[in-house]
Amino acid sequence: MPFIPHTDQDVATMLDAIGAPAIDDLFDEIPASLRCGPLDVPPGESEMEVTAALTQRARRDEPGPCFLGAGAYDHHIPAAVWDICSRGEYMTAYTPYQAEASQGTLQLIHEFQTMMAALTGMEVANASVYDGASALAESVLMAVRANRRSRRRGVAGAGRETATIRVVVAGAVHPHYVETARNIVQGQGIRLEATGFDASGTVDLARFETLLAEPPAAVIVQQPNCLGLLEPVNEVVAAAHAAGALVIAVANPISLALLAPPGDWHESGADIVCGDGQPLGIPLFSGGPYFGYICTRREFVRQLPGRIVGLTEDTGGQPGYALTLQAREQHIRRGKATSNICTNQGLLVTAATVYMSLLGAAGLNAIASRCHATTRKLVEALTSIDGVQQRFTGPFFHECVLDVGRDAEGVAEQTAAAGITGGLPLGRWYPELANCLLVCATEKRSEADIAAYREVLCRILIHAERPAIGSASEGSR
Amino acid sequence: MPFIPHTDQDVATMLDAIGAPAIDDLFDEIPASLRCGPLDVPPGESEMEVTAALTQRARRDEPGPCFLGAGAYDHHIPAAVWDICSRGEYMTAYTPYQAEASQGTLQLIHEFQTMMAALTGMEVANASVYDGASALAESVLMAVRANRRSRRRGVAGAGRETATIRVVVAGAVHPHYVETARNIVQGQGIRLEATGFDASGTVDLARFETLLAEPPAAVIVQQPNCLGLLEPVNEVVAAAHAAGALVIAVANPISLALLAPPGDWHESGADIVCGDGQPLGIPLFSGGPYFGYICTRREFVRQLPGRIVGLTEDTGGQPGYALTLQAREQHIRRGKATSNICTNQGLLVTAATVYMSLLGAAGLNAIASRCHATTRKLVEALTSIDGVQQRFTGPFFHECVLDVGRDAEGVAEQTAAAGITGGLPLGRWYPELANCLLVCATEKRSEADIAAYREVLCRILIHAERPAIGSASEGSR
Amino acid sequence: MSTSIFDIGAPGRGAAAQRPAPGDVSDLPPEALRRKPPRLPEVSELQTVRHYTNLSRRNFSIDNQFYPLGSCTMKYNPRGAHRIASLPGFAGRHPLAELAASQGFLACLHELQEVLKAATGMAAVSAAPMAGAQGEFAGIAMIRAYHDARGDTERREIIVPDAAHGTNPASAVMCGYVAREVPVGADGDVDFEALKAAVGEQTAGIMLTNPSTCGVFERRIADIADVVHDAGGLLYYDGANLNAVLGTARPGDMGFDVLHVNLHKTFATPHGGGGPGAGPVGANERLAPYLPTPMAAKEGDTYRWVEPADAPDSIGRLSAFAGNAGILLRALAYARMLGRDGMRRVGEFATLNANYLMERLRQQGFELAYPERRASHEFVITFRQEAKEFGISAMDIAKRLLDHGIHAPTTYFPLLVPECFLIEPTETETKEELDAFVTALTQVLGEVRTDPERVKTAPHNLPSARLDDVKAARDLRLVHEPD
Amino acid sequence: MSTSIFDIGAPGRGAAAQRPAPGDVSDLPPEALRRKPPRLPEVSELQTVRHYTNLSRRNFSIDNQFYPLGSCTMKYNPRGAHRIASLPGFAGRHPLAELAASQGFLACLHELQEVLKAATGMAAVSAAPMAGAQGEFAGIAMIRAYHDARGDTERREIIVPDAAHGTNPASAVMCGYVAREVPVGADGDVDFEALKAAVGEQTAGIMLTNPSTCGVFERRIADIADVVHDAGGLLYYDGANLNAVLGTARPGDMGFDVLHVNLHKTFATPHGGGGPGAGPVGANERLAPYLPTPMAAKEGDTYRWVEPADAPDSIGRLSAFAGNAGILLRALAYARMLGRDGMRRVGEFATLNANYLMERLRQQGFELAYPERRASHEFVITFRQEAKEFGISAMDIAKRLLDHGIHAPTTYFPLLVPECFLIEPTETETKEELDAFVTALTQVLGEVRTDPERVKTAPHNLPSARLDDVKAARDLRLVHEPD
Ligand SMILES: Cc1ncc(COP(=O)(O)O)c(C=O)c1O
Ligand SMILES: Cc1ncc(COP(=O)(O)O)c(C=O)c1O
Repeated sequence: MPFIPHTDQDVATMLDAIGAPAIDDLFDEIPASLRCGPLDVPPGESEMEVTAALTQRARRDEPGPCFLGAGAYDHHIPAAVWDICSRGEYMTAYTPYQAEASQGTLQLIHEFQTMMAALTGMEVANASVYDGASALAESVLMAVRANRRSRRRGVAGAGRETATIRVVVAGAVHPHYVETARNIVQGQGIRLEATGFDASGTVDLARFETLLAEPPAAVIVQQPNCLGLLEPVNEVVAAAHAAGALVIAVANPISLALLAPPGDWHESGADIVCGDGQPLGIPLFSGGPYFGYICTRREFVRQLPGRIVGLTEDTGGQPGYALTLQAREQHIRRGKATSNICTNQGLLVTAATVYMSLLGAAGLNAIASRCHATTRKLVEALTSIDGVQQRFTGPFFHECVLDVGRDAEGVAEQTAAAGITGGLPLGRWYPELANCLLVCATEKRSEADIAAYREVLCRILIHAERPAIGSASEGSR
Repeated sequence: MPFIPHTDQDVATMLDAIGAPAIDDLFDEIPASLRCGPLDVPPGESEMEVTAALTQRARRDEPGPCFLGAGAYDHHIPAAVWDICSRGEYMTAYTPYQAEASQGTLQLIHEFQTMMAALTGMEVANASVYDGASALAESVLMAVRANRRSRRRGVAGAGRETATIRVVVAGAVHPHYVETARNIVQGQGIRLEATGFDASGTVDLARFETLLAEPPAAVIVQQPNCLGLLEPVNEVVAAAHAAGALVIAVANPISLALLAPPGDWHESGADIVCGDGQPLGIPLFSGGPYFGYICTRREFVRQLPGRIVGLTEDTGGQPGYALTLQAREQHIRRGKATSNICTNQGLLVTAATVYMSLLGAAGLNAIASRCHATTRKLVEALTSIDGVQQRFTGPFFHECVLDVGRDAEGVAEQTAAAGITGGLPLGRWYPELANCLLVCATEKRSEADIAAYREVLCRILIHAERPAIGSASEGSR
Repeated sequence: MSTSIFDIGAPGRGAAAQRPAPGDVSDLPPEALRRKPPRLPEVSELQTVRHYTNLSRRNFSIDNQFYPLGSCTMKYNPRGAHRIASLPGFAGRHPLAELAASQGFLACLHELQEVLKAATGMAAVSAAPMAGAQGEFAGIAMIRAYHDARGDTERREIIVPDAAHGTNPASAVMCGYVAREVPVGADGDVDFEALKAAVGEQTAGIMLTNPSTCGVFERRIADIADVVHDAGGLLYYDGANLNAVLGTARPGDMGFDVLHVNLHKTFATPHGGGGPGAGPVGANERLAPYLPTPMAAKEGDTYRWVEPADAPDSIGRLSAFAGNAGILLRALAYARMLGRDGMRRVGEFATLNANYLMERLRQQGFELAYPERRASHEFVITFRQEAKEFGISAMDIAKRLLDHGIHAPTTYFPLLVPECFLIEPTETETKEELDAFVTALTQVLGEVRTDPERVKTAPHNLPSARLDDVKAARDLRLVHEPD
Repeated sequence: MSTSIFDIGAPGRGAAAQRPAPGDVSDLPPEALRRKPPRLPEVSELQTVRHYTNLSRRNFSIDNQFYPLGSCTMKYNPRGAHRIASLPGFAGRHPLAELAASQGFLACLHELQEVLKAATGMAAVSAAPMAGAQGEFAGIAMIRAYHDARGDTERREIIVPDAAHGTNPASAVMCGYVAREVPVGADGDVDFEALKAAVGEQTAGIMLTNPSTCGVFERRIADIADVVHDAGGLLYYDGANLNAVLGTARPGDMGFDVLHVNLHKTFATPHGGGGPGAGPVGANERLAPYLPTPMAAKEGDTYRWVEPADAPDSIGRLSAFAGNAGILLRALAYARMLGRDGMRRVGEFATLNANYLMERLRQQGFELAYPERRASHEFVITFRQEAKEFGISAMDIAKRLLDHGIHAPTTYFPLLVPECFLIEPTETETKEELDAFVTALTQVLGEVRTDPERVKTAPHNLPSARLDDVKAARDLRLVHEPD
């Protein structure tokens, strides 16, 4: 019996103590008609067998050099990070409700909150929500609550309560984030309206103006945006605040070691900063678990969803940590909670905290600047191929849109066949960019990786006309 | 500065406290002529770079299904084993000299000693020596010391002290073990004399009789022997003890869950049992670190080399563990120690202890019996190929000698090229077995693995005459 | 508290082996750049490792001790499943990788969907939700989509028992519904009459946990299903307690239309000090079209994603990629190790352990909240007597239990039972461990009578004495302040 | 002690997910089979994990605390090196795999040999020995082989300083030599006159540690080399203290003929609670032919093993395969992370830390064994005063230091300094950590004066009070006895 320690003797003694003839009798309150027969699943296998079977599957997906980002980034992860996270004490503990038995996790989260606040230029942070996309959804709900209240206080304008509440998406925000946020907030009558991007790949300012005409509750802007480009965030914040909207910034935390933190944008700064913590020491993991973070100003802390750890004292006057402001949460406030979130992404926060400690500000900055420089080299290398060009010319962080002059889906498939994860075919997001690949190079990509990609791409584009079936050059690889 | 935490400020303060102008001044007692210039090694690299470079090398050696044993066995290792061993508390602790700060390691070793004694049918065990081969060398030295003493006591015969002390190697003992033991003991005037094996692949009993005529200090026998076969250990023990020799058994610990323990051989039992602990949860690791174990009877414990943990009490009368009989060891007895060993293979003992706890007697027995049955299937599958036959017909545990009818070196090379580790070409050990492969199948080998091996071997042997260069069948694989 | 990581650093210190050579950023507009570096720790690699290794030791965890936390299913988390999820092919796979480089992962995802269908009796499963609460959100959103699709747009209420977990009403509200509570009766079952009275044409659906959060099986579940269905409502099954009936009874057979499963409970994926989990949703034929995307589909020998185009009625995506993939892999590995018989035994032995522990405690004089009932995989005891007589709270007793090296059961949940413990031993604990718990709790109870002060001021043997929650909330210190 | 694993089991219990289906063994002769199963633990997977997780917490370790154990170089063990050595291609490679499937590993082994040649100034290196002591054995066996090859067979003695590590004389004796001790002078250097008197035609060689086990650099090493070489003897360098001079001075330049390097010290591979380590040996041109096999050789772009045929004079193999390969990989990874400058800094900062700590302790009134000398990477202090005045031993002070959460320095080594500590902070510790050590030790010293009993009965804050070594040896309880 895998994982069940009972001996026959144990079972007999226990049933005897209960006074039940058999285990089955313990289910006698379940109507017989509701009992099921054997489940339609295969018989159990040993750890060895399962490992062998799933290792074989994992091998099939083992990736070559990865030039794909689009919200998940292939950074180097110091070995210490997961060696520490995998300690049973972190990995197999529950949510730190019993503070005295959870000082490890609690202090770690407090340190995490401090680090995230510092990175984003905000004052407080929560202990995570599910991922970047759900963090945006929660931020929208939070901004709506916060701004409603502000409006009641008469701070932000007319205070007209309409049936639908509007939130404006400024510029190129990750489409999956927008979709997720839309799906999550629509039940509460909140509508997302998007400016789209203009020819520069960043916010269409004209349309933004129009959408601000009737003041929305909040404005969302992503920096760097989902095309890798730098948005005019100072202008966006200025305009949004002028219209009485709160500003929600979506930011890649690694970029914040290099780029101006949202708290410093314009004069007033963003009000809520959210995003995905994956770049901070979390493997690509086929999409998750990652974690969503949300930071904000102190004044909005009671609207912040998710757990928050505070420093307090024990009865002996010694400092110690505890979950705080729990009255915001579902297990206390139930239907009136700031969010329904309960289980969050604690272990990933652990990873990110260890990661940020190891790297420090200087280390993160080195990584961010190296990513930028490596991506520039990648872009140089690839655009030196005939017919490949940069689609937008503005400054980018570590992702760039390349027009490959033909359907990018096919190109991505072919690079994958050659063992290279070559980037995102942007037609999936924006039909008008069907010939474009969004490429990314983190600090992990070597010159050899870039050269290999260039060679593969060269081959693909040159053989474009005659689909490469058993061509001479193939044979010699 | 990798791994060095000093800030410039730290250095200045510290030098100031020392009263030295520069770090270099701290080396002023080293004659200038002995100072060296920069070392001829490349500049440092980041963890990321080193990981990338060495991962590339590791990939080159990544193995397919392994049918090679010959002293190192590819068993399944429960994930829990190394998750626990890798805890800093085990991995980065020193030898448990400070008992009060090392109760974890000490209790673990005590539990290990208990398990090894139980497996071998002995009374005591040490906390490891380097590997199986060095364990044999240490066992020989130990037997010689133990037997000399016995002889002085008149227990075992004439007591004639000759310049060379003889030890007889009975049957097929792993050649690397014999070579290692020979190299280590020869400085002390000990000579190993081998019986060799007869047509059955086991001890040449006639020659054994002859070698016992002048009684040796000890007899070494390996069970199962290095050809996988079962030696007539009862006969060997009876004859050895009759001749006043101590018996050193070399045993694969996994086999001991199935086979009679050396302590039960004949009536008297072996006197010393040693071997390599690698099968107990330790990866192949390219050859090490593994660990050597030595078990013996209580009467010989003072001759046992290596650390030993005893249960004792603390000043409060509470039970606790401590290293004991340290007067045997080099740090106390120096030149008169039982061995020069200091650093041993502690972490591997940790792995083996966790492994044995997880498996228990029933689990180890299941593994041993499964290895046996799988190897039989392998042998059936391969000997169904024309020209492949079993070289020896006696019972085997989980290794078997197959005659492939041609130089086995070439065959092994070709199976390797096909991604299968096909066994040991025995010509390396015994020229007369140049056409033979020593094959092994652990519980990890599936029917699919065996079928794959059979197919590869078929192909190799059928193409034997015309070296397989671009043959038609190759193309279709 | 341990010294903060911020207080052990020094300006300029860092883990140099982790730093790549910086790159040139002179092409970036200066106004886009950060002016002052963020205040992050400045520590060496050894300092980091030592700090977080030592911090970890200030936690209780399953790997360290018995953790009978009701509703949370704190059972053994197999290390083998952790290793499998960490294989380079899974851990290194980009979520948007091409299909050809995703077949291994998709095969796993598809297989897990099939396993969950079998275990729950549902027609289809989407593993997209990232925890139970997101599963609830998805399920209620599906119910809403279903009604909307039929033009049945006036249903405004979701019914939840007053004993329900807080996420239930919170999820309902998040979907735009009003959460309407119905009381649970003295026997632990929902008050059927009250329920009938509450159900009507305004009812979009009901959320039930079964076995319930009172630790008992909802005996009239079939009747409840009829009442709700008859009124045009749908039934949502909160799968947090599936562990109790795994292999014995299936929500699909009980009349539920949609459900979630907390993989981090029933499927043994570790809780990680708060998460991550995964909350796959299953639905019957009626609701299947509304399942969130993406999902895995199989066509012949190849796997593909179910794209929006294939699921026009889907409530859409709930995360940037495809949910907590790594947790799904852990659950699959665990499910495969269990297999058919193993799954049934999970429910059986979880139930055996709970009933044994309940019986032992009853014999020791503890008051059961539902003394006439079988325990499911958990049960409720109440200290209302002790509270009255000695001024001792359930929380005091919980804290004192920590001193015995045992994690406290869930306290004050369900909210309707005063001064309660919800105790869930799980099937992976030994009889000896349960007996030790009885001994410890009995000892604490004795102490309540002989030395209540000692209990009120517990814990005494932990890194911290009792922490002041009120101060924490009043005097908010949410980030580390430099000295 | 914690309850033994043997006392938490139950007959028939086990970790079922770890058991393969048993195989048929009916073909084996019944008399070859075991009749009674061995008494091994019968516990569940969770019990195993919990037991050994909790046991681990009863250890001190570098990852948990400062560990200034002299001669042992307890520095940070990079986790990155551990991960690299565990890569499937290395960890899964069979030691006897075909050459074509071994090129990656052999490239690493060869590279390590080259790094060690450069760092020691030797002509050739074999990484076969599995720890320092086996390196010593190999080196002395090489010296013997060299003399034997020249027909110079009457040299019977190996000289070792009386301060030498115990393995030195033990290794010499194991090779069939007599270990002849020479005294160390009051300044910590070998007594040169005594040495000259001891050297003669009976001298096969000398074993020296430099910097020595007294924590000082042997200043007349060049003279010693001349004396020994002039007498026809050879010099063996015990590399246990190489960390002190890495990148600053090389044994090869000092006149040594053969040496070992403890990779588990200077090259930061973890000690594992006793091991494993690795003790590669290096030799100059004269002794290179005698190096143990196997080694890695490079020919063009491919690597191969150095087989006995290539090394007819080799002292042969010392292990079943090729030594502690995994440790060699860890060392290589570490060496590459350090690189040229990093290696030099290791020696520099190890020396800086030791001298700073020594100076601070001197100022606090501790008695240095060699007050006129620089510390190498370690230094000796003596409590002979305290022993005389208060009847307190160095061991008492060591035990009391444990109560402060600091591992004790090495005690009673070197043997010639009474009541001593050999203190080695290593370069990876911060100034703050050293200062905390000074504070703690000073506090203990104060206590020696004010409350000696408290020190004599230490430790007080650990899982065990002072353990009785005498009882352990008198009343041998070496295996767990069933109750
Ligand atoms: C009964 C019940 N329902 C729902 C949930 C919420 O699940 P999750 O924490 O995975 O979001 C929980 C979790 O504690 C629970 O116990
Ligand atoms: C000075 C000295 N020499 C030799 C050795 C022996 O090395 P090993 O323990 O690796 O066998 C040691 C180890 O402690 C030592 O400190």
